[in-house]
Amino acid sequence: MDYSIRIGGEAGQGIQTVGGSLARVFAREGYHVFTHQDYMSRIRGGHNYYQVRVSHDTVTASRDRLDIILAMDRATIENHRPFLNKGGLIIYDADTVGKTFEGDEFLHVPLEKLAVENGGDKIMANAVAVGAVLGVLDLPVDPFVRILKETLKKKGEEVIHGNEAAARAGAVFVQGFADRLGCFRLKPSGREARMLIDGASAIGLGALLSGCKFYSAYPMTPSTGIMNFLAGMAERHGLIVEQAEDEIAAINMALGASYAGVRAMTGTSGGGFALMQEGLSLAGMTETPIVIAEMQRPGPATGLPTRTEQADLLFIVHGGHGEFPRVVFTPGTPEQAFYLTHKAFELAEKYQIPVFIQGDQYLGDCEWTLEGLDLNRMVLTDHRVRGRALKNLPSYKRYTHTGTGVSPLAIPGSSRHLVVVDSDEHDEDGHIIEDAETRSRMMEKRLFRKWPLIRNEISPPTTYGHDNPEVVLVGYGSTYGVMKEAVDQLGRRTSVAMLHFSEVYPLPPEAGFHYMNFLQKAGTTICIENNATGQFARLLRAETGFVFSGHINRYDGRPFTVESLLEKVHDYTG
Amino acid sequence: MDYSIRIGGEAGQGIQTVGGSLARVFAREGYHVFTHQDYMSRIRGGHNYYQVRVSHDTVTASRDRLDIILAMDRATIENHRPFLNKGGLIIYDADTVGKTFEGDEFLHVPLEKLAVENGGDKIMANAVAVGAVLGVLDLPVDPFVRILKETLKKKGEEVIHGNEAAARAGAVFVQGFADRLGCFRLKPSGREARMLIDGASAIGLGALLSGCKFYSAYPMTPSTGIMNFLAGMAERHGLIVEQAEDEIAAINMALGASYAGVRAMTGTSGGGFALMQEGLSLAGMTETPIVIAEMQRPGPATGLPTRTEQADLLFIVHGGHGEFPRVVFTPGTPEQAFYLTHKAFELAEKYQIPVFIQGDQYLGDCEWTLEGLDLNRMVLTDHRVRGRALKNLPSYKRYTHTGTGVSPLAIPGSSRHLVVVDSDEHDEDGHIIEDAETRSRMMEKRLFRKWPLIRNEISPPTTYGHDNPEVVLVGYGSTYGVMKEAVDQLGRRTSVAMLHFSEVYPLPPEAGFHYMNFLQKAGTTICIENNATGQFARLLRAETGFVFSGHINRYDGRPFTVESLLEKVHDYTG
Amino acid sequence: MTTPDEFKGQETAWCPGCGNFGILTALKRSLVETGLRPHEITIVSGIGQAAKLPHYIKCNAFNGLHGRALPVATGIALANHGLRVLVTTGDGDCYGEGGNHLLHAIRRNVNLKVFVHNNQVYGLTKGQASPTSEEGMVTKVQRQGVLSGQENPLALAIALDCSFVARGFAGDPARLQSLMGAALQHKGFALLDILQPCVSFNHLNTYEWYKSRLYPLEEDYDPRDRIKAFARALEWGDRIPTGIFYVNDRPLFEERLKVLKQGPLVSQRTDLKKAGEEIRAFY
Amino acid sequence: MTTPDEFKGQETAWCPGCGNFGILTALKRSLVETGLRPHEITIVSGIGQAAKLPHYIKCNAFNGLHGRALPVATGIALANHGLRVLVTTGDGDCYGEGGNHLLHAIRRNVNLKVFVHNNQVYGLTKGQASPTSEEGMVTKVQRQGVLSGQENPLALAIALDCSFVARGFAGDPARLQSLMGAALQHKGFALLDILQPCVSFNHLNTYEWYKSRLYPLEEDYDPRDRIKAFARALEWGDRIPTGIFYVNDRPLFEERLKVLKQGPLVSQRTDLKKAGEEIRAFY
Ligand SMILES: Cc1ncc(C[n+]2csc(CCOP(=O)(O)OP(=O)(O)O)c2C)c(N)n1
Ligand SMILES: Cc1ncc(C[n+]2csc(CCOP(=O)(O)OP(=O)(O)O)c2C)c(N)n1
Ligand code: SF4
Ligand code: SF4
Ligand SMILES: [Mg+2]
Ligand SMILES: [Mg+2]
Repeated sequence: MDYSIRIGGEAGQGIQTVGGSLARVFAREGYHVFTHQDYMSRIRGGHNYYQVRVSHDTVTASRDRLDIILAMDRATIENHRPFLNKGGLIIYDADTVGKTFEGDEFLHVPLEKLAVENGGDKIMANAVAVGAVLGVLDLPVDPFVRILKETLKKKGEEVIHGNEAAARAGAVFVQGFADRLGCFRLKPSGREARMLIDGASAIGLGALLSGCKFYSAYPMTPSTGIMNFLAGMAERHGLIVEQAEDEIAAINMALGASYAGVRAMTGTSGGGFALMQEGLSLAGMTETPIVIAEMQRPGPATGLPTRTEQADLLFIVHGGHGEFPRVVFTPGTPEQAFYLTHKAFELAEKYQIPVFIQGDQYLGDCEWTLEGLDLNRMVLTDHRVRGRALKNLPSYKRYTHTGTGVSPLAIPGSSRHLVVVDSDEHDEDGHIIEDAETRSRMMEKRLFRKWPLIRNEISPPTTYGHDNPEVVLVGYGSTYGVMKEAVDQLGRRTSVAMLHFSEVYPLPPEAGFHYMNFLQKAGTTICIENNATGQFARLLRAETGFVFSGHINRYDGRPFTVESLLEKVHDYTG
Repeated sequence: MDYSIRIGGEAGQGIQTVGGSLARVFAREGYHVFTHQDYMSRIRGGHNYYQVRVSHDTVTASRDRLDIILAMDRATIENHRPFLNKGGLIIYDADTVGKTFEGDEFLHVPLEKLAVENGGDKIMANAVAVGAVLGVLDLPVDPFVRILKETLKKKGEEVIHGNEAAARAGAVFVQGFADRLGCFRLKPSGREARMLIDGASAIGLGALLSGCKFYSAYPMTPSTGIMNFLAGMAERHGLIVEQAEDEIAAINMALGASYAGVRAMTGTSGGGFALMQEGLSLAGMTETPIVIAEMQRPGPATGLPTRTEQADLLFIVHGGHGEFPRVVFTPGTPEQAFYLTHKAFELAEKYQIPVFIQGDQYLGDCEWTLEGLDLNRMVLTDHRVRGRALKNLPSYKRYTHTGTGVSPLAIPGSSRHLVVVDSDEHDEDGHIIEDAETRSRMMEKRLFRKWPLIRNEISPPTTYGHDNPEVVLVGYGSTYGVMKEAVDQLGRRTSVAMLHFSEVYPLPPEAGFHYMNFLQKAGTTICIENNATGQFARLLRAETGFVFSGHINRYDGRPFTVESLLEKVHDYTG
Repeated sequence: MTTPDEFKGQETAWCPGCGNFGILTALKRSLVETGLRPHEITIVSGIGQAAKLPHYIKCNAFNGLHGRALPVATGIALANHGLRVLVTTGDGDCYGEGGNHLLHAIRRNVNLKVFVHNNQVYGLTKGQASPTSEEGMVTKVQRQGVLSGQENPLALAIALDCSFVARGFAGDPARLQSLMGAALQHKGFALLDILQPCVSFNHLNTYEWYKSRLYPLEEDYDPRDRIKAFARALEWGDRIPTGIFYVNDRPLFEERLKVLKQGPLVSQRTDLKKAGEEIRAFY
Repeated sequence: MTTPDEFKGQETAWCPGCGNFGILTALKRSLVETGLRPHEITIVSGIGQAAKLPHYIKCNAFNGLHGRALPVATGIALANHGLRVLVTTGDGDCYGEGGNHLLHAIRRNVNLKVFVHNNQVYGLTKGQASPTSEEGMVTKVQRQGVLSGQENPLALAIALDCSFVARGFAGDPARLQSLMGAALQHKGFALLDILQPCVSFNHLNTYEWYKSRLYPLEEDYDPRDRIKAFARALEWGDRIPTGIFYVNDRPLFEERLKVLKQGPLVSQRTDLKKAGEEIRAFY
């Protein structure tokens, strides 16, 4: 069983509360869940929706076709009805939408009326709605009540009870239609609760569990979720989250904190990242470790602030003036986001370079169910020289030439050794120089010596599907889930596989997995990107000369859905 | 005859005055001249030099080997003596350097003494020095006197006479060594005065003669020369040159001015360009014409502020978040800089896009002699809709969909038609939208429809040398001159040619000249770049898959000289 | 005569009850008063709820980047000083991200009219602190409450010798309209800080909060005394004055620029022949 | 005891006669007075002649980007509030390119000591106008003379309620040293604007120009009165006061931050086990 439920309405109507609660209940009941959000850049009004997919099997993407629509307003009915599967259900409140709809698919639930009657406040219509959906699926209301108790703790008993009563009333109301609704019954998962997490929180959690101590940023959708998460952790876990006056300050503050000896990070979206370019170059020149999360949204300029796109890949790869090494990770799932954030902190400090987590609105907002996160993989190696080890050094130069190009990174103030860093070209001591020879040696140290070592740290792309496929779908970042489902669907008829890069730059070495071979052997290779110009395809060609046989690009600010991707793939596979 | 003269000394000793005057005299006397400067990021002291090459034949680069050294301090003698050709001459003032040097190459000229005795002020030692060099070359002092009269007009007669007397004394003094110096005699060129111009002025002049009306920038070496030039033109030719508070303001002001209806430009170097990334993306989204000069210096970060490098090519090509079209020109000579700046204004306005002139310190500072500039090639087409034509339009939408993707660009305020532009995704009227369909159509308009038309405007690369070469030296930007001379030198023994791209992005179409064929046929193709990672080679591979057989990179902040380049080429040609 | 309807723009996307509506109303009315037609006016904005305003009114518009309205407006006003250029911006846009531009735009004294919708919060990005948020205000990011001092934009502007400095209130559109009118009539850079309730994210500085504190500067208050103006600008507590705090007669940048003596830059054509003569200097 | 020699750094690259030498001397002496050792001090700078200073003294140093010293210094001071963090910057660096950071650093009130070498010109880039250049000053870019109003950094800082605001003179290192000492002793963000002759590019504001105008604030001047301080900060003409204009007791940012109650961030280790418990919230 695999249901897609879309909750639609105006901003401010509680779409997120309802969708989020349902997803949480499903996860607690042990189902697989995938959610995605589509919202406008406004606080009230307009049209938004929240889509929850719940299934007995793994789900990793959204579908266009819906089984249940929960319409909080009339526009939802008008806009989304065409996507309803045969036999699907539209739950609505005829009183609030101001019209009664005819047709088998419609189920009028007096949300507001039940809310007022049972909970005492029409604001509890949201709880009625959740109860109604649970009722339709024949799931118990109790897990939702537990969630209400957790989240409304501060609002007091009365509010909790009201919401509980409202939810139960919703469930009871739909039980009156049991005959008609029997087909929606969701069999128990027979499993314990699953973890449910979105990409932004996963990045935040990854940072927290990598010993991140300093996060400075300027609010910008869709990166703000990371800041919110870390701000919530600050007091409990001893980290500073500072809202900077602008993105230039954000990255420079983080570099200052990193210089002073703590693991530091910043996060932003394209426009803010544009403002960080000079700071990025400063990180490169001073060899100051930093982790930067860039959560993409459609550009250019302000673009579509609340939508999704993958159009900043080459900007990140080539950003900042001058030449210096960097690493770019493009996680495809919250799970990857969590582990790669950890790896980002590790590599940033080990090689004293900027490391990017590049995500997008889709990765940031979508919630996935996971089997859990393995804390044993969080191994913190302190690559800095501090304490006694530093005190015992007979002498110290910040930019000592070494065989690896990596110089000892000391903590200023903790010993008599001085730590001098400089944005000008400098000598081993960190002081300004202008001569050609010192310059060349520093370029070789920063760039050439470190680069092969860094590249060796990069893991190969992930494959899924056929071992020796005729068709390979290639992508990076947030298209992971939809490509995977497409492979599942296509696999029935075609010999197909997916090749997904979550560690995208530098390209992984081929020693372990000859992925270029894998590609070259396939008859059809399709590069799938949520952008207009095919940036990953360009990167791969620049690095390897490889040319894809096909491209699928989406650049309307929306993510691929399973159906929309399959349709395009069919153009190539016939 | 082909002499290289190096004038060395501390900042503040008048190195530039002496070198600049000599170059000017040689050009006026009809010789070919090439000059280059090597200076530190400080105002007084340190060590700088100015190198002037004068010849009967075309010269387009500097050499390492010197014929005459004019040493204003002791360090010059110590540092540069090893580069003196056999039979070469070192002119110095034993009194000021505080030591008498033995050896045939040394000629002591009492610069300060002669200055005081003849001019009345030791500051006129510079004039003595110029006179002495002219004397050595057996050139008349009169042209220099005319230059003195022009440049010192404001300082009054007395100063002019003093300098004249000093210069003549210098010439007379060296005539006492006529026997020894006879070999340096420069035969008359038999030609009229040549034009002498540096790259920065050529860009400024190109802007002026393209109807540029607004230049906003923030001072940054080596782009400041453009601002200085245009500031000098402002009052006489009716343009505004405004020093912005930072580079972010600089580009946004220029975009405002362009929106309001005037041709606008900004200029900066890598660090400032990094700060302009968001504004660049704004130009892309709003389709506002703008010309941006990016004069490179070695990075990352502050790097080497007064030196040269070509390490921002891929940053420019991929800069700014989101996807939008742009054009990048990389002139190799002041002449190309002049004409390409003109073309930049034309394309920026015709397609409503950002167009770049990417130069570097070497292009900006080097002076070349030209045959002149052809003003008839300055054809100004006004691509905006204004005046009566605008008034007569029945209706107006800033982003009307057209077959070419280019919408009419109206002047706000000059008719009842409103001009609305938006950094958000927008509809034809310029108002915010969020729907997928309008978004897609706008992306197609801005990007896909314009792109092939833009690409068709791009001129093919320049070749020089053999028609069917075994060896091709490939480059872009400021390596033009040195590659050309290398071809001349190699041509005697090898079948060699140069392929130089001054219009680098998008890559020129191949219809007119199958330059990729030209490359593919050659046995050895060497990509020559003043950077560490080979950015042009990477660009060419990304676009065409082509892989060079060799790379020559210089990344110590210095330009290639003829000798240093030849040496590296020999590694490939044996 | 124009009417407010002539300035009617797109449908708004603000929350019901938002203070921005009062500002929009006052603005339309004050524009009507100027007698100007929509095409003679250009409104420049950055990004934020406030910065959406140019879409809700009918004029020329440049809706640029977050924080960058002022340099764009400066470029427009210098290229065509015949246009009336207004800037509509938020407290985050103008005092946060765009702070540096404000400092230098005030120094330049181009004839811009800057209306800051100061809701003391970041509205569009859902409620983070802005430079004018009160110390102690708790948000999702400022969990411990705002620790930075609250910026006083009027004091700042007076310190920079801004040509016109005033404070209005979105909840009193009539008075706001007259302040806007005064700003529009004033020759010089005008900063009008407008206290604006944000019903969705600022639950501290509500309509009531403002109403119980705001009072107009005295009838006989002299806005030409810079030091007194500074003292009055510092009043922020139980009583908060509104009105025109400071005015001076600094000369306009565009009037001093010699190049503009021959009329707006946009109507001056380059004389290519004359410009071509500059080549001679290189011989 | 340390001596100024212990702070001796690289050889300078300033012009002979430059006001920066006086500042360097005063700084070394005032650091000696603190009793701190070089490694306990971190100097942060941007880019410019002034910003080269960290190379000419022996301390920890972060010589960052033009205009961006303050956020770097803020990051350092928050990550390790045990360090003494100084910022050495120019008028272009601090009031021009970096203007926005100054506004917000003052609001934050981190314990930074900011010494601005105010030569009223861009030295390193060869003489363009800076925000503090006098109106009318002619340069290669400002051909018609500076048209923008001259920024008054002290008035600006007082408007932002900066915790310590003072003016010194590079030509009087002894008095400058005592002002530096006071700034170093003050608990809070300290802005010390230092008038500094630039012998190469500022031929207007020379040693003589300053000497004939500067006078110390009266012995009994009370720097706690913000409005009076503002009035005195506006004095700029035939007579220009130096000294400590304004001081307040605003609480330090780092003292208010609860997270720092357990000591400097740099010595706090993340308890991975405890942090790992946050995962539970996602079930
Ligand atoms: C460079 C950049 N950084 C961040 C953002 C995200 N952003 C949009 S509006 C805004 C703040 C808006 O606050 P304010 O200016 O006070 O306007 P309001 O919404 O309160 O009217 C931010 C941070 C952006 N668009 N661009
Ligand atoms: C982003 C950026 N823009 C411009 C520059 C060039 N630049 C270096 S120093 C400087 C101005 C220096 O003026 P100031 O801060 O007053 O220092 P001073 O040299 O006068 O001491 C400028 C514009 C730069 N390094 N980086
Ligand atoms: S969030 Fe606040 S400022 Fe924005 S529209 Fe809503 S009430 Fe107004
Ligand atoms: S240019 Fe001016 S500020 Fe710079 S070192 Fe020389 S005198 Fe000092
Ligand atoms: Mg606001
Ligand atoms: Mg200065």
